[in-house]
Amino acid sequence: MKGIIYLTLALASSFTVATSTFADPVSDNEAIRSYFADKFPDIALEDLVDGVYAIDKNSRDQWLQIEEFPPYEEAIDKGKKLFTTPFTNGKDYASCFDNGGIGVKQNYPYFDTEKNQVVTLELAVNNCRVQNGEQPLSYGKGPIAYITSYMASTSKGQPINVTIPNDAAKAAYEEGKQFFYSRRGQLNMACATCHMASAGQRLRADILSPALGQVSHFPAYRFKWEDVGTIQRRYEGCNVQIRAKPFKLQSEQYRNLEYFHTYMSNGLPINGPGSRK
Amino acid sequence: MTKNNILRLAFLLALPVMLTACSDKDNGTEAESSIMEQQKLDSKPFSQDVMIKTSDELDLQELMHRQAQVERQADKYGFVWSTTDAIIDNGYAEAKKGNENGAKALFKEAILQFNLSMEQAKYANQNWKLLIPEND
Amino acid sequence: MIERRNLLKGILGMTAVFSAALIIPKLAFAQWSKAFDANTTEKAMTGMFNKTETTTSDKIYLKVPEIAENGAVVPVNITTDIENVKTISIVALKNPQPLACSFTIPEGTDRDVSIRIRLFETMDVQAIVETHDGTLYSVQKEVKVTIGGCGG
Amino acid sequence: MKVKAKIENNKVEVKLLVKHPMDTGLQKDKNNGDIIPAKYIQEISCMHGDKLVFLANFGRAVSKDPYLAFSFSGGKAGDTLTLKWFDNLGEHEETEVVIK
Repeated sequence: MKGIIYLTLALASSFTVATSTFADPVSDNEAIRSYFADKFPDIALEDLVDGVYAIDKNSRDQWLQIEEFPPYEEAIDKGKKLFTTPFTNGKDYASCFDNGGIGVKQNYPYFDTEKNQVVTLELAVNNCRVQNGEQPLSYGKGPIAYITSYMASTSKGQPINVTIPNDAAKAAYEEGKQFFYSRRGQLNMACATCHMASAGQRLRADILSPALGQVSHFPAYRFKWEDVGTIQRRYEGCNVQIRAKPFKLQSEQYRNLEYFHTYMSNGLPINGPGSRK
Repeated sequence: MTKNNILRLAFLLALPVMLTACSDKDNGTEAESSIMEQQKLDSKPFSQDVMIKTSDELDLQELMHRQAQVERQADKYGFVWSTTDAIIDNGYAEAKKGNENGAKALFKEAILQFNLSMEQAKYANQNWKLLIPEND
Repeated sequence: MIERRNLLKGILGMTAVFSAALIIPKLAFAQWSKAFDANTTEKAMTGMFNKTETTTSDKIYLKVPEIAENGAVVPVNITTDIENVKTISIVALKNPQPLACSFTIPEGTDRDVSIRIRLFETMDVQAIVETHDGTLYSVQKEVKVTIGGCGG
Repeated sequence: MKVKAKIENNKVEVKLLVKHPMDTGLQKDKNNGDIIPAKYIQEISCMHGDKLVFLANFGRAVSKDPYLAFSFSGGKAGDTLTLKWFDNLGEHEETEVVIK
């Protein structure tokens, strides 16, 4: 394996892509948008929220037929029921969120300037439970995914709007960015290797979805899971695919990664929960 | 080897490795055996300070101790592979069965994977910006 | 002793299930038949239509994906211009039970049906249109099914 | 059972999805490893008044939570449709829907 790593590094360094002249989030997004505009000239950037289904006609047809009666409807119903069931102290989730939690998903994750940490929608749900004397839910799937699926469904069409209020937030953004571009795992691949450099190409029978617009439809119902799952459950799965040991869900690494990954798609419409392969 | 021979070889080596990304059956054993041959290739790691020495005259106990030591170090870098835990479990299983050589090989391999993950972390730290799309 | 008692329980259980199915009002047209449990195409066809030959027809439009996004949920749509259609059926040639489903098309109902079926591997999917005089028309297409992978 | 029935260019377009595991009898239960017994819908019927407008018979190859779409003429908004299904273990359901 040492040989492979050593030689793949040679491969990586020979295909160097000049680093962006000055790295600040706004210019990052411009660079990413022009990168994908060149890569998919005949696809409007907003349509990239449909992921592979904006690129491949064969899978798009199947997806549209399945969206006739989407498999995530049950998750939304369950989520709504959970969301509206009051806690033992009589309060409910609506009391913890702006606008009662309706149509707020597009503002997540946000940077909590007091606690100096990225707060994802799932973390906010559990914070709300703990503040009201309830046990936190387990992350990734199950009730928490149903609740955030329902909340996402109330934000359909809203443009993603993640903000970076201060330097601490920018640092978290930069850490997420470094994670996204770092090669890891025994297969020595980075998120960017598949979802930027090879976006739209096939890896065996799967077409690699572009990173831009990739967060818009989460939580997502994946046929493989036969249930909805959060974006961090997908991070965990992807890491294991490249044989990297995954981090704990809602760990700082994954929250910062979600922060960067979502900020990248600012302006694109929420279309979650979506159904995917 | 001239530069473009390295490139051609690198690409050939990288391609199957990339393809295995999408195979669901985790062919751990195949990877383990390729690692064992890898050990014979004496290419130097990037820096000596982190590398925990694994040489043949160490006994099983010492290897187990070094494996735990290098694991703590590797965890700090955060680039540990998902394959290493299983190798350590197999190591303990073989040790319990009394198969000392088998156990020693597995612990040496686990140490190697932890060291490689640290080298990967160091490389990523210096070079992650290479994959950022050009800001033209 | 115990085996006998289990055996008895088994038989009783079976009759209960069978009788329950009987009580439910049966509709006059084609009903569920053992053909759906047949594990070869020949047995399934004979069981369903008591014949196996079909004439290929270009008037059946079978819409199936070339590559299934997910073998467990393969959308299939069948439309046909053939007249006086009695039933439209789907046979998945390599499935453990090839006869997947069969639709009775009464007078006034469009010859246009959609469903989602399960394919265990890459195989030909066949649409069979049966007319009231008993002739069978068919068309088939291959659907590639991939198992596992990272999902992209 | 979820049913959407509406008039579309003067035809009644019906789409339905039945919540059902559609167990084929070939799968093993993940946690205890026993074979999950076959439990699959065998018949779904749709009546418009006393006229049968659609009948589907299923084998084991129909997907979990089966989906069906069909259309027929001769119905108008406000009419009711009666949909019934039963499976091989005798479970059955009947529901009525008003055409929009």
